[in-house]
Amino acid sequence: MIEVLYFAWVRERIGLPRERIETRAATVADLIAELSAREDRYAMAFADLASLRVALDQELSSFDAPLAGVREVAFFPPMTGG
Amino acid sequence: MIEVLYFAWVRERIGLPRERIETRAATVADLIAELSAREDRYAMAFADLASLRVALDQELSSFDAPLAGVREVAFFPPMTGG
Amino acid sequence: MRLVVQAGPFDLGAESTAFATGAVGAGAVVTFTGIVRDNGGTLAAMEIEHYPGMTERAIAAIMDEAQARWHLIDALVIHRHGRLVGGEAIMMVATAAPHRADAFAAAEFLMDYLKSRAPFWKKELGRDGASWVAAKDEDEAALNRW
Amino acid sequence: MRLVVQAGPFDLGAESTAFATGAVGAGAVVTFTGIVRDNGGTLAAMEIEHYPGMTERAIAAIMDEAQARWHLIDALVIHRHGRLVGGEAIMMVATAAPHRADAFAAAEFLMDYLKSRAPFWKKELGRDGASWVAAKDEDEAALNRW
Repeated sequence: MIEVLYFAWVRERIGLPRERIETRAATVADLIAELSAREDRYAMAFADLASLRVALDQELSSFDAPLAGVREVAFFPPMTGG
Repeated sequence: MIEVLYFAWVRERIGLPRERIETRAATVADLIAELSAREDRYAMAFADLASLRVALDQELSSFDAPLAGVREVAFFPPMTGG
Repeated sequence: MRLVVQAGPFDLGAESTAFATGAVGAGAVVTFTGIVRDNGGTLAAMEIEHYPGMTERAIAAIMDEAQARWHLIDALVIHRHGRLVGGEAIMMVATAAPHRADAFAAAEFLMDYLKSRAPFWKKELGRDGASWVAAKDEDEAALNRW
Repeated sequence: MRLVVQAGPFDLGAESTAFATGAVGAGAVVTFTGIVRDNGGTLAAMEIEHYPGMTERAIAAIMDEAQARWHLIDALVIHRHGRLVGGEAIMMVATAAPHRADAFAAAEFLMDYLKSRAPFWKKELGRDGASWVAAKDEDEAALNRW
């Protein structure tokens, strides 16, 4: 079980801020493929990876990073703080 | 007649903050030579021109600048504000 | 070092005074305050979303990096989230150092990294609807100078 | 634009608040405050001499130059003269701009030019006597970046 969080327009497209997912995905990319195959709203949210960022356990990471031992995955657009 | 002002250690070496001087000096350099010839305290204050700055009518200027029409000359070390 | 993430407003003046007073030995204090522009009256409000937990971790890491790079006596980051209107302060950064070059460089570094590496997302609520603020290429490029 | 040359102290917090509040349309406000360092307790006081009249002219010219170079909404310079003790604020600069790059650049420009082109001279009154602060080569060199 993994906690998956969505922020900003990713959250809006998927329609929820977080969910717990049962998955055997080995990498972030595998998880994205699994979710995108599930429903259109996921496919739409993940359509353009260049405009997405991912954090694993609250650290910025990359799409080819392994999910082994990870408890929290977050997807969001590039940050616009400050 | 020209008003001559001294600041910081130039003022301390010459021993006064300002004086009115009757001069026919054509340039700042001429005025410095005239004052330096007058008394040792002036000669000491003007000994090292590289460590001196001059303002004519409150604008930074150079030692070869003409004094024609100038009402106020100020001598001081490099500024240390801020 | 002090780091505050909050929904409510902060008092720029009181924070600046407290920060400068507390930075014993400092010769230079720099503050930056980010303010919601109303874009000539077209912006009704701004909504700032953030990632609780990661926000604090990311800002703390950026502040640690600033302290490792420059000789700082103290640093402060305050960042708001939630709904703000035009003219309101979104965030502030303050740095204190013996010398001005360090205080300025660290403040600019903190701002550049907060812009692109702290998990905040701005949504503009205008008269014609709402839209997420897009990240600017120039903000990402700004990181390359450090 | 506002320019103040005075012997008495100023309130950094109140000035910052008033400046930011007045800068309508600004997205970024930067302040710099210069503070008397006590050099580990060896400095008893600092005496700042200035050239009344030229001081105001020189600072106004530097502020005009900053406004010509960057897109600023407002700028403020406060500089004290006379006797100050360790920990007291000597001067402050504030800039307001739509964008942060302009606010930062203008504040640094103002500081670099105030250091070397505004007619102030600092004398340190230490336990072992008084001495005029020497201008630093690096301060003169800092002007070359603009």
